[in-house]
Amino acid sequence: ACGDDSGSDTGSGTDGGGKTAKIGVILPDSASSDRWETADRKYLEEAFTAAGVQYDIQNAQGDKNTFQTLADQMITNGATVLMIVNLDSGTGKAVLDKAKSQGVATIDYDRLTLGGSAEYYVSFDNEAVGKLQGEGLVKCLTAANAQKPVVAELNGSQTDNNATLFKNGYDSILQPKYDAGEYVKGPDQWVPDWDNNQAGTLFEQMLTQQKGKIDGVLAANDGLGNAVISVLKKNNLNGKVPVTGQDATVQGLQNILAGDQCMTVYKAIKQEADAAADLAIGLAKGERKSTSQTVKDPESGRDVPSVLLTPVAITKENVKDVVADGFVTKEELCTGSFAAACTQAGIS
Amino acid sequence: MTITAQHIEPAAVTPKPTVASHARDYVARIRGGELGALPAVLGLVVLCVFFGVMRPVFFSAGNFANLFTQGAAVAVIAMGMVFVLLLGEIDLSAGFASGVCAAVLAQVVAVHGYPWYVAVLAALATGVVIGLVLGFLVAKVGIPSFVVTLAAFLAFQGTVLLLIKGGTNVSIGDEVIIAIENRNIPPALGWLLVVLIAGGYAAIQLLSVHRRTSRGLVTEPLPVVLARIGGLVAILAGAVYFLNLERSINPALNSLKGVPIVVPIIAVLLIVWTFVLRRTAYGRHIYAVGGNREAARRAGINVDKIRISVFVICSFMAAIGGIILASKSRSVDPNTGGSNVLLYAVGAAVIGGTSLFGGKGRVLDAVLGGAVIAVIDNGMGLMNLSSGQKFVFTGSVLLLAAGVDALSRKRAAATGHR
Amino acid sequence: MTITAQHIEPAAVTPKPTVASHARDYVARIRGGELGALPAVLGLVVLCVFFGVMRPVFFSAGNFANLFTQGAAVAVIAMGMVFVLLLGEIDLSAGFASGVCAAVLAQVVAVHGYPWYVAVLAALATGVVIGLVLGFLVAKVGIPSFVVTLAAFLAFQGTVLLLIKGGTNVSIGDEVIIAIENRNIPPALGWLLVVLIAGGYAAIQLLSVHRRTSRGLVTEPLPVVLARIGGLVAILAGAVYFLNLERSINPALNSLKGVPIVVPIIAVLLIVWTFVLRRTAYGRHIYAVGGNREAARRAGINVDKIRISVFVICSFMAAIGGIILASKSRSVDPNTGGSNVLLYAVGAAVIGGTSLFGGKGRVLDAVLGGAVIAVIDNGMGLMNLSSGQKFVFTGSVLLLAAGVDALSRKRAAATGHR
Amino acid sequence: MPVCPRSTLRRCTVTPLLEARGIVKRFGPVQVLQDVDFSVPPGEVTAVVGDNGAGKSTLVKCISGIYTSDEGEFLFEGKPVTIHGPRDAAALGIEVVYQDLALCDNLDIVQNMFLGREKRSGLVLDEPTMEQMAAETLAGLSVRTVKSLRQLVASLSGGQRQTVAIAKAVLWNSKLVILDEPTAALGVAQTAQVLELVRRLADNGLAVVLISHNMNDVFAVSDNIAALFLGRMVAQVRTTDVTHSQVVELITAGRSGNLGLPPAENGAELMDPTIPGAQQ
Amino acid sequence: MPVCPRSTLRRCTVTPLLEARGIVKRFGPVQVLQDVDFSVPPGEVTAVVGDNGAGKSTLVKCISGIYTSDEGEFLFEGKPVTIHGPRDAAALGIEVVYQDLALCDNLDIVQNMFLGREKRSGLVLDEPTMEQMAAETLAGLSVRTVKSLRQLVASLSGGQRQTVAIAKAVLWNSKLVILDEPTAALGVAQTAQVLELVRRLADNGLAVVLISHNMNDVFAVSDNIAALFLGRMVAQVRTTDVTHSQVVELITAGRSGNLGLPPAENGAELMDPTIPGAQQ
Ligand SMILES: Nc1ncnc2c1ncn2[C@@H]1O[C@H](COP(=O)(O)OP(=O)(O)OP(=O)(O)O)[C@@H](O)[C@H]1O
Ligand SMILES: Nc1ncnc2c1ncn2[C@@H]1O[C@H](COP(=O)(O)OP(=O)(O)OP(=O)(O)O)[C@@H](O)[C@H]1O
Ligand SMILES: [Mg+2]
Ligand SMILES: [Mg+2]
Repeated sequence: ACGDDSGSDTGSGTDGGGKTAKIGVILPDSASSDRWETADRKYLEEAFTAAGVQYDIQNAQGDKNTFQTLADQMITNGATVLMIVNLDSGTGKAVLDKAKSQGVATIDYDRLTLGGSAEYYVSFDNEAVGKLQGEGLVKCLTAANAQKPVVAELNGSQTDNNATLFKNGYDSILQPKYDAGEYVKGPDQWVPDWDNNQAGTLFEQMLTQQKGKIDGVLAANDGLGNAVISVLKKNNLNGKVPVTGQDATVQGLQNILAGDQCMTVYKAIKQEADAAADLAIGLAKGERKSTSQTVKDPESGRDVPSVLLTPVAITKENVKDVVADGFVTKEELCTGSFAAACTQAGIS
Repeated sequence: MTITAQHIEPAAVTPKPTVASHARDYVARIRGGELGALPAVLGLVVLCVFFGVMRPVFFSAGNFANLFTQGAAVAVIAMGMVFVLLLGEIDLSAGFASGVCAAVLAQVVAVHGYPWYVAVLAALATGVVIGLVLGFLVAKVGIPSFVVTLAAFLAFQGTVLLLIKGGTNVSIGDEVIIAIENRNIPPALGWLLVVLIAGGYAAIQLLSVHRRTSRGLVTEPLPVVLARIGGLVAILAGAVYFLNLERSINPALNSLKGVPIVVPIIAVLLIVWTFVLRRTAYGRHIYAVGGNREAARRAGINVDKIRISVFVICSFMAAIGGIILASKSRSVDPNTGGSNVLLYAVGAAVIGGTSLFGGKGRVLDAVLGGAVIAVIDNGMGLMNLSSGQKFVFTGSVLLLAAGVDALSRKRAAATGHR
Repeated sequence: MTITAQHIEPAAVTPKPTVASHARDYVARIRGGELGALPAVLGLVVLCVFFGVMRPVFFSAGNFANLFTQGAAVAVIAMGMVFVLLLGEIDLSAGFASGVCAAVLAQVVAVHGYPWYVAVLAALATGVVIGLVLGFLVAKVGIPSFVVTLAAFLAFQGTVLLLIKGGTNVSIGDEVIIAIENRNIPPALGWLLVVLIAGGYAAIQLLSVHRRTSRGLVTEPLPVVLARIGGLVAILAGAVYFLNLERSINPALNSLKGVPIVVPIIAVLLIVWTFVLRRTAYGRHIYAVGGNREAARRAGINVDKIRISVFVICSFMAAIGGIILASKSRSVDPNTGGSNVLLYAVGAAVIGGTSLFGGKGRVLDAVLGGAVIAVIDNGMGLMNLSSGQKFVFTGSVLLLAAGVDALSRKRAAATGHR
Repeated sequence: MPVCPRSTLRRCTVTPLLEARGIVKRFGPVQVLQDVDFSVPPGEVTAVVGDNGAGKSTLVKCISGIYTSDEGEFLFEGKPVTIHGPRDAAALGIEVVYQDLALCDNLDIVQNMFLGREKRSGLVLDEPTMEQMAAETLAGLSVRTVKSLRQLVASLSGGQRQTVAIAKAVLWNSKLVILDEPTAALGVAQTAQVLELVRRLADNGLAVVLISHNMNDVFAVSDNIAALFLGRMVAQVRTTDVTHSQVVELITAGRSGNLGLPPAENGAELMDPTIPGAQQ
Repeated sequence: MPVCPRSTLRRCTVTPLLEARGIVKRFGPVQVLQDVDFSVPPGEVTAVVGDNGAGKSTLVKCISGIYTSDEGEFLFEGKPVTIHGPRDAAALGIEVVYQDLALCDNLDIVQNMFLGREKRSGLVLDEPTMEQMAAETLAGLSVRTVKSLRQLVASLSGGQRQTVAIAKAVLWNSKLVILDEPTAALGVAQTAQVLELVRRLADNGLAVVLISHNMNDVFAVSDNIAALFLGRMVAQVRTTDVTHSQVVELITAGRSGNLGLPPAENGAELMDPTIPGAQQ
């Protein structure tokens, strides 16, 4: 009655203590990145539906309290498997422990809960993502033949641990260059809440402060990248200053096609979602599948059975791969003025 | 010397009311629009029925217990907020103040490894200091509370970030602190509490009736008082009975029953603050300053002191809220006390019937309003909705609950009451 | 028939004031605490000097232009907020209302590909409808505005998510919409605007003096009026001169000069709304309802209509703010209008001197307060601080700016003024 | 033709401008007006007297639509009317000076005086005209200590506020002017001016209702007197037919038997001297 | 021994309880009190009279510390005092009934009457005692229409509010009671009671300051009369030494030469009949 879009709502009649398999998924937010709502939800739903299990996917909207409430409610609702993308390790651990004590199996999706007790961990390597961004920026700066380029960094939300991991990744590439004097370290700021509007203001002030002397921007995701590009466009610098991104959003890919953005990182979310869904469905049916990899939890020292996927750097040359992967459709991407660029990039 | 002692006439008393006249008056008052807590309770019942019908699991013992632990922090912060709102002020920083206090707690207990009571004391002290500073800026420097607390809202956000270095999060391992939101009191103790609270209430009520009657003052008829006591006993006993049911999904694995520890904490806070507001001169002065600051000043009340004190109370309660938040998520991070905590806390107080313009409100309002919000949040979590739908739906339900209240109070305005 | 027409005595006029008496009165008023916009302006100057000293680039032409484009959206939303605050109400949903309107704009122009004017109209119409609904719920149903707009705050957040399917970013390619925040008007046109505005102002002022003198009413001495006109001309001319300087980083590549298009938009809104508030019966009624709702009702003012209308104005301005936000970031995402936008907008109005209790405030307050916030944000962006430090610093600076105001107004209270 | 509510009214054959019949007003369990009949003839000053808390102001507020009465009806110029709010009252030509004044403290004198009926030229407020008219009206009410017409009413003295409220009510073309204790805060000269104004309004054919506790004023200007006692209208008589002490008796005891007035309808009960104490 | 401000005061040798010397009060550019001397002897009723806006209420507020005077000094029992707020005034034993009443509308009658001086037993408010005391005091003031002492003052009639304010002020042990137009809204019986109370307070040795526009009341209860005119104290005389018409002249013109009073210090200027108009 309430506009259920999951079509899997038969669980309400059979909530007798987890006899029916039911999988609960908690996504973190929809502000930091498009992916959770546009990609993860879609792929997980597809996988679950195909397997014929019941599921319930919810989004905590960045709120820890909501996150825990959702977990409570899913367990109450009879979920037997809980898959979470934690907002932070503390809440994550609280949720995992509580679930475990009730006999509910758990999976860490995308983010590892330090000191947690999840059965599996499925993710991309976030530091690797950062590394790809750093390498991408270096490549673009080299291509632009920049001498002693000033690099500005626009990090994600300081309250988001992943943003720190990304930063670790790209700083591991850039810092040696700064130290070697090849690059000049420019302003380096965090964007509260990953807020694109604030990112715009922040970058405008960076540009003002540097009197326009910024030659490359390491933006932590496509949204921030687009905010940077907006400011660059205003100063007619777009395309001349390479900007990075992440998530391979339609907007980011369009900016790449237009030549305003140098690269983005494509995380084949479908693979990640499928891998996680596969494990979850297994758990729901009472099978414990084995994985090839493990990740060592730095806090507890436990070896967590893991599936780790590799991110891909996307530039103008391989935008078509993303489309081919079905991550974005041609219709979404090649609207209006981008049609020509699409053809040029070999997207058909 | 009371000047007028000379011409004592028989005290101006109304004829002794009977149960019948009392009931008649009550109905007339209701029809005249003096509804008290009725609409909030009504809204609560409607919401529960709605969610219960949509999702029968809503009425399970487990979910009932969840309701308390989920709503505790907001209700506690809202209780403190009532004091600030009673003066017609606002504290936008209460959310992040709870974050700061939680961060202090985490620093002391997790990073520096002091025992839990030191950490709790430190957190509470931080709350008091915050309140003193805010109150001073509002009352003595004269900056509007909205601006002071907006500035504090920003500053505290930063303080948490600085305290919890660089935005990681600090796990809290201390079992005592974790217990607040995650453990229950033994069922027997729950029953003992019922007896204590109900007994205390009955004693106070009956004593007051006795004292008034012996002075020849108007009192409520005894049956009415007894009925009220009976009602309280029924509610308390019902709740404790329900919470004492086994609610583990897998009882063999882990038995889960009893009143969550946070419930008696809230009950004590509710009783203490209600007592302060209704039975002490200080509480009376808060209402006076909120109703007419100039009149209060002319009556010799130290208005500045009252204004500072409510900010202290609010921040102190925020500190308790912060401890509860930390206990609930077993960790503290830069977002603790952020996002919706503040708006929900103010909303809880206002939905319960506290006025934003001062002079009107009760601590119970905060708890009732907090319950409304907790039920909405809880029920919504049981529905399979997308985030967008959920936001829209939460908003609509909130509006509906407030609408019940507003429409029933509208009669009041029509008949000349406030 | 005016009953009292019979006993006309010479109109009760004060002796014609001279420049000297005027200056004397002005000083007495200032010392008595009637400060008007002085403290806000003072605070602004202090902030500018501070940032200018810390980061000399703060005073560059480019940064000056940035100030306008960065602060535009908040200032516009704050202007609308002033109307709601004037009635003692609040609109917590204004931020996300601007997000909803921006999302509608994006849907119409980017997804469905209609021309820009259709999209802008759709966004504005959305704003009006939102305002009507909010106003209806507040005025007719009688739910406190805090609760209504808190519910709307949640609902709109969800609406944006639903409109912008699942939280993508929608890029806006339309050049006209982008121009608002990203293009400038030709320098010559800038000067023309100065002439028009200053000329209009002078004409109105002198005409008013003339009309009053011809009726034998007290007027300000002509030199004072002329000085005021001169002051305005100086400010306008200075600003336009500065904005007409070349501010491109690489002038050869790309010339960047002229007044940003958003500036005349703000100017027009400021003039129109100031006119409405100060020179029309409607504006007078807003102040009356805010000052004493019952008195306004007894004077035959349709209070409900006024209450609804201010919400319409507020949401309409939020829609404009949303369009500006969309233009600034050339895209709309689920966070548009979120995070600090609302608190900054209310803060701007309050810092400028608008009372949260109604009856006191001007549209200019919103712009001045918006300027204070924009300067803080802008200056802070020039400093290399960590997020935590920045939050703390922003809060402290905000407090300092408000403190200047409060302390200078404190004299007012001491001398019996409000 | 309306029924004549009190047989002692001389001019009963003239249609009263306003007539109230059987008005009842309750606030929750408290009944403040009980079956009140009241008629206001045009061209006369009708004084309403009564003890503190008798219900005078409540009656006024029922007439002007601030409160809606629970029972009873109003006739205006002989026709039944329903008054849902002050705007309806104003449309009928009823102007009221309320006891609690109801001025907007954040507006100045001129703005308050023209509130709700601002003079305009086109869209724009016509400030000079309003200021001039306000000055003239106030001058006619002996206000000489107001420093400026642009002073906020918040800074006015008690008497000055009252004068502004009175001036506001008499600025307009109305048929019925109701003044609830208009001279309570006024000085000697101002009181005289207001009483003179009241008389002049009536002589100009308007109906005037004057509520006052001052018997001298009542007898000086009124043509007939209506007395309320504990929410009941106990008598409405010609001023010339009664003496000071009779009116005072009506106010304090609810009847004045020696005048030959019939006891009020519920007089037997009302006269019981123990009732007032018991009802406290 | 204090200087005798007006040579005509008979009891000048008695130390006044309160003496004001050269009080000046400005509101921004407006000077409301100019060099006011004023003395209040104990055991007497001192009436303060003056036109609307003369500055009576402002003087009272300066005495009670609501406003701080810009110049001048106060002596209490012969010793200089500085009164920074109502709490200081209360500590000295000064109780005031303000013209604008200043009650908390959200509190009930008992709560208002004991505001700031609640009776307690231990920490807890002693409601029964307060309710009983309030009932007794109100009964002594002829209030018989109040339905319940637990009624919010917001729902009281004008006169009832005023009675509550008066009752509040006389509940306490004080040395000086100041009443600013206490009977303005009161009925006949209530006014008589209040005047009687005022007289009784003075007879009990308290100093009472009574502000009133009603000359009958002033002459009925006062021992001496102080007249304010446009912010200046033009005379303070024994009541028995003046007639009604002389006082009215003092109020409206600032002097009454035929009485033989010396013109006020600044009399020459004040008497200029064109000044009031020009100062408007
Ligand atoms: N809103 C209300 N709720 C309850 N009782 C009320 C309300 N308004 C008035 N009353 C009561 O109604 C009675 C009549 O009040 P009203 O103001 O009409 O008296 P009044 O005759 O004007 O008296 P006064 O001469 O003092 O002005 C009073 O006893 C008062 O307490
Ligand atoms: N805050 C203020 N700002 C400016 N002027 C004020 C202020 N308060 C009072 N006044 C002016 O001071 C003068 C004296 O006021 P005050 O209230 O003392 O008069 P009053 O003698 O009590 O008159 P009334 O008999 O009408 O009560 C008045 O003209 C009034 O307008
Ligand atoms: Mg009255
Ligand atoms: Mg006065």
